Amino acid sequence: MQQEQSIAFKTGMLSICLFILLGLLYLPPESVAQQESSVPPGTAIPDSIQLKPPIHIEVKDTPDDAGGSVTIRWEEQPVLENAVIQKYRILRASVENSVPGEFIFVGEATNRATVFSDGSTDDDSTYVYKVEAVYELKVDDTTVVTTTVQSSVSDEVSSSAQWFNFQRINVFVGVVLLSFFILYYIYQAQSGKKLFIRKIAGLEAVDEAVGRATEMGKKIFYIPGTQDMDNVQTIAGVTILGRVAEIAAQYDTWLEVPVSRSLVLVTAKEIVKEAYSKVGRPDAFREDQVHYLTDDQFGYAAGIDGMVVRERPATIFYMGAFYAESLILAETGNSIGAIQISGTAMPSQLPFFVAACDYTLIGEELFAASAYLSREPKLLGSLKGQDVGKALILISLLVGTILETFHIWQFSSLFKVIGE
Amino acid sequence: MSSTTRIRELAVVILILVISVIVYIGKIQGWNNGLMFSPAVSLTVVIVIFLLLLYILLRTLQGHLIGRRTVFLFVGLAVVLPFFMTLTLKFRVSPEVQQLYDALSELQPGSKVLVSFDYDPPSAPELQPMAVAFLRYCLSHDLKVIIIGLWPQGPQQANLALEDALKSKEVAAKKPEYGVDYVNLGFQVGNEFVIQRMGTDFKSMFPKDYSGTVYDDLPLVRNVKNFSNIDYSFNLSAGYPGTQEWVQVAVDRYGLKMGAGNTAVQAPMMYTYLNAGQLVGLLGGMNGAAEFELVTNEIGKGTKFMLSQSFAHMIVIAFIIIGNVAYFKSGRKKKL
Amino acid sequence: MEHVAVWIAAFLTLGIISFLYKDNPWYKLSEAIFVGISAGYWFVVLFWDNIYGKFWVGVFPPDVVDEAGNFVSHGVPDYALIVGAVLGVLMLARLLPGVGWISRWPLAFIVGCTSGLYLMNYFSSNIMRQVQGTIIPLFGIGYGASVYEIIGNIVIVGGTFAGLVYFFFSKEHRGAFGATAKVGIWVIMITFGASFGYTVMSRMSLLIGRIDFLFGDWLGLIK
Amino acid sequence: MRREIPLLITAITGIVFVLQYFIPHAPFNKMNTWFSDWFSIVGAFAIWLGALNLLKISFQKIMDKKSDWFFALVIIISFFVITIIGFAEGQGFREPGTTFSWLYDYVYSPLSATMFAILAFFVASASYRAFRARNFEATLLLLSAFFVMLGRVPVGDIITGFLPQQYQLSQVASWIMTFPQTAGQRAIMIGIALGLVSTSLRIILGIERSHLGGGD
Repeated sequence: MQQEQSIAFKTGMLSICLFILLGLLYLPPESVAQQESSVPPGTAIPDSIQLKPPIHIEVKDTPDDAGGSVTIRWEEQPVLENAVIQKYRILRASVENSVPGEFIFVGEATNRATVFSDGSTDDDSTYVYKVEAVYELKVDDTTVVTTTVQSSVSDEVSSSAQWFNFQRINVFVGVVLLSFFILYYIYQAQSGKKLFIRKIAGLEAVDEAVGRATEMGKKIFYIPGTQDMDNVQTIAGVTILGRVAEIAAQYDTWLEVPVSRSLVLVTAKEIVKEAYSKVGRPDAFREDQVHYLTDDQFGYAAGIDGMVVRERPATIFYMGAFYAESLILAETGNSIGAIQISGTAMPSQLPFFVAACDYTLIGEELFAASAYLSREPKLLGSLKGQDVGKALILISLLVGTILETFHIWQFSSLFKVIGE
Repeated sequence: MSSTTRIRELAVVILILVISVIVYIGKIQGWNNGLMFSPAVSLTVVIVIFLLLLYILLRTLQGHLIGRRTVFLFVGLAVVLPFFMTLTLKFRVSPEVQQLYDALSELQPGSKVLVSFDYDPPSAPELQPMAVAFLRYCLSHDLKVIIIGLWPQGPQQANLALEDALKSKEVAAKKPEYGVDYVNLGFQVGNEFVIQRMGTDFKSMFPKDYSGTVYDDLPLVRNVKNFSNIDYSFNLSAGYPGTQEWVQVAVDRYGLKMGAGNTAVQAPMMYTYLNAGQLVGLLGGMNGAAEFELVTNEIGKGTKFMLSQSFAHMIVIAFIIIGNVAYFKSGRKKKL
Repeated sequence: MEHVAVWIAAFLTLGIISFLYKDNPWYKLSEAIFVGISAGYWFVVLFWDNIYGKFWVGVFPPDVVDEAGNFVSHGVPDYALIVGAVLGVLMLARLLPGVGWISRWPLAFIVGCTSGLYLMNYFSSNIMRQVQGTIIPLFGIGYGASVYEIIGNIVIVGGTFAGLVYFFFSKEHRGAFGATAKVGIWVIMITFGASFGYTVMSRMSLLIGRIDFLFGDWLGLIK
Repeated sequence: MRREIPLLITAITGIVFVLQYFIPHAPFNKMNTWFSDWFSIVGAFAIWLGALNLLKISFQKIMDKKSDWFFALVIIISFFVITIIGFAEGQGFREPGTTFSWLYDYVYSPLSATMFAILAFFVASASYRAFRARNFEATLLLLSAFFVMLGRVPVGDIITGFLPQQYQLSQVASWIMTFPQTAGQRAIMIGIALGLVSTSLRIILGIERSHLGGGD
């Protein structure tokens, strides 16, 4: 006990000494505030204008970051009659390395700002800061001069990196909760528990659509979107492709998959091949069933258009991420009278699919589709987990709106993503 | 196909080409100075189109349906003819455009505005007028503009827009200087990863500007480390990567204050971000551009094209009505 | 040359437009040029920007020079980039018989990156922030909202709620739940309508842009 | 091994990207940088596969003398023309004045812009043929499209000029966009995000692996 106190005392004394020493080093003898002015010779600054330096300079390590940054705050300056603040300049000196009293300019902030973050610090160094207000003085009606006033030197500060971003703790809790529900229900489903999934209109029609192509002796086109494998919608699209390919293989109907990305080409080929083997018809698979057109959005659309008009498929599937080409594709397909089943999570393209296709999977239904078609426990389970997440959101909406409407508690702050 | 149709089609193509050549020669020789209808002719054209639509409606009521090509023809007419008309239309500024303008006018002179050009020439008709109007406003109000692009063609579009903006009298009076008042940092690959890394360090993503000047040699950006040194940002977006990625990364992770100009296709989705405060201000499509031109008092291409835009909308609505008339007439069964 | 350029552009523009009449050789020619040129365009762009600009320049950085061009220091090579190139080359293993399976590694890498990134981005921006934005005091802060705003607030909260109910998959849409889901699909349909309207707007603008080119830049008929 | 290593790669990269959201400290910030660089490089290599496939198919068409063999030849020629020029011109291939940028401005640009623009015609024809007041839902869609289309252009206010200002079409359109439209978009957006999050989670944990080819 005794020893601890003495250490504390020593440290205290040491830091006071250090502080005084630093003060001697950095405070210029004249005063706390210096006036440096760029006054043209002959014009004097009227005595009536008392310029005040920025006060209450607070410096601290920018929280929740990877280091290398210090945040500087100061108090807003009082408004003066003939002097307008133009901007603030931020000055910095390193305690260890620089020549005493030498401050370097690190950046500037606009005249109403009271905070600046200096992102060019070194985590191993200690710094002090000064804030310089740049004033525009109106001497008389014609003369305006610029002058600056510096604040006193700030406390010492050094930047550091943090191991956890506490501003994001709510996101962390949310992700963990949602992941838990999804994994829990996947586990449940895999251990044999029956999970109910409501009917999804578009998917009931898949068999019928493939069947029609078989009857008519025509092709089926499957378009897995125009985005790359890095898009989760494309992944959902190729998953559904697997099921469609199985059905097509069973019916012995020609399925053609023109794609616009090389990675999709690679994946789709594997998936279709696998589907054909799965139903015992590996010999029926042909390499050129899945082929690449071009990476370009409209080059691709133009290519498909031509193919659709010339080859007149009986059924066309559009499952994945689409942009503007959705309309060209769906409208051309519609014009040759093909049955069209579409699904995308691109809100801006949904209206066209809704209008021009026979069935459309809206948004989340696309992701549900692979679960619905395959009836695989892992997919059904995660769908159920998503629903629990949705239920929590709905409850939050209800409870939160009531609490906020009657000003009981600001519930929405629970969902705040960044500190402002 | 019969050979007579083929000959007829070929004749039409040749005719179009011949007329084009004549008009083009006229343009070079100087006797073709453009076409302009007088108000009386404009009005007549409008009435004739209206009567034709009425005739189509009547035919539809009698059970004769029109084909795709007729629809195409009318859309073409509705877009082309207004170019030659001398009519002016008044319109009003919508709240989200006003919000963008307010956010801009609150900025102090010297504020740094980051503008990301995430589009290519095909979307330029919608976004270029916005870009020009926005840059013009910034440069004439002492806002410092930092341009980047996440699409390879973005910075080129930015240069075109700058060229136009610098022509304006207000801007020219300010004599903006490259490197001090505005910079074009060029394109960088990596989509949203670029945004994410700009969150910690601009310079690592844009070591040089568009013309090869080193980052630290540009006074405007020398002390711009990351988003915390940016006062407002504006994203011109035609797809991916675009406003959604900027909101997800720059706004929600780094607290950037941002407004957006979007193609009208994307705009509806952005209203959710607008409503949640993730976006401050939104220009949607050409009419967003026109409204921004109105609120900043500078007529540009957005306003100029509004007449064609109005006509095109009317035609689409007319055909929806005709289509529905046909549908109800046929006892709601017939699939066209 | 300028005349040739504008004529080529116009020729190709008309070629694509001619598809509106019907599929024809002019269109097919324009289409073929487009497919070839666009594939080649991205091929070149990705080579120079990513393989050269990112990888090569990163591993073999040029020397740092000052404004006058004098040598300052050697660039710092980033050897970590080699891993990327190795993954890229593995991708091409697909072309070789027998070792094609190895191209799954880079694919796995790409899918992993985007899954991780999407998971967090969508969770924070499109779930958390949207829920936050939907929870609002219906009568405004301090009960100061106008009737217009109150109705609007109720529509936003109620509409989002009902819309989400529609997306429930593990519960049959019956009774009060079914009724809410029904309202949900109505709200979604209004959304689609608005979205449709905006898309019409967008497409017409683009056509206006092309017409401006044909009749303005090319034929000089528009003042 | 053929299956385990890819699953491990996906899991590690995915988890790193999730963790770096919460952990600002090194090495997580650095990993993010590496991964994003590697990502761009892999993407650039991947296009070789696509380009070679396109060439292969086009060559086959010519060899088999299929009906459209001439256009397949055009595809090959135009691909090589722009590629050779692009490579020959070096890193500055995009700068104004190069042949590559000429091709871009006068061939690629008009073609892609026109492809975009003819959507205007398709959108009109789709409206004419597909937008039917089939049922209540479709009618809602139609009405909302109707108000927005008219309200967003000057014509709307001219037609409803006789009404008080707050009931004119531009105001109605604004109301639809700001309130019900936003609500619907938000519901769709949250739903999609939930789907994305759960798919991503399954992918990272190796539960979903169809993208690596085949089912289980």
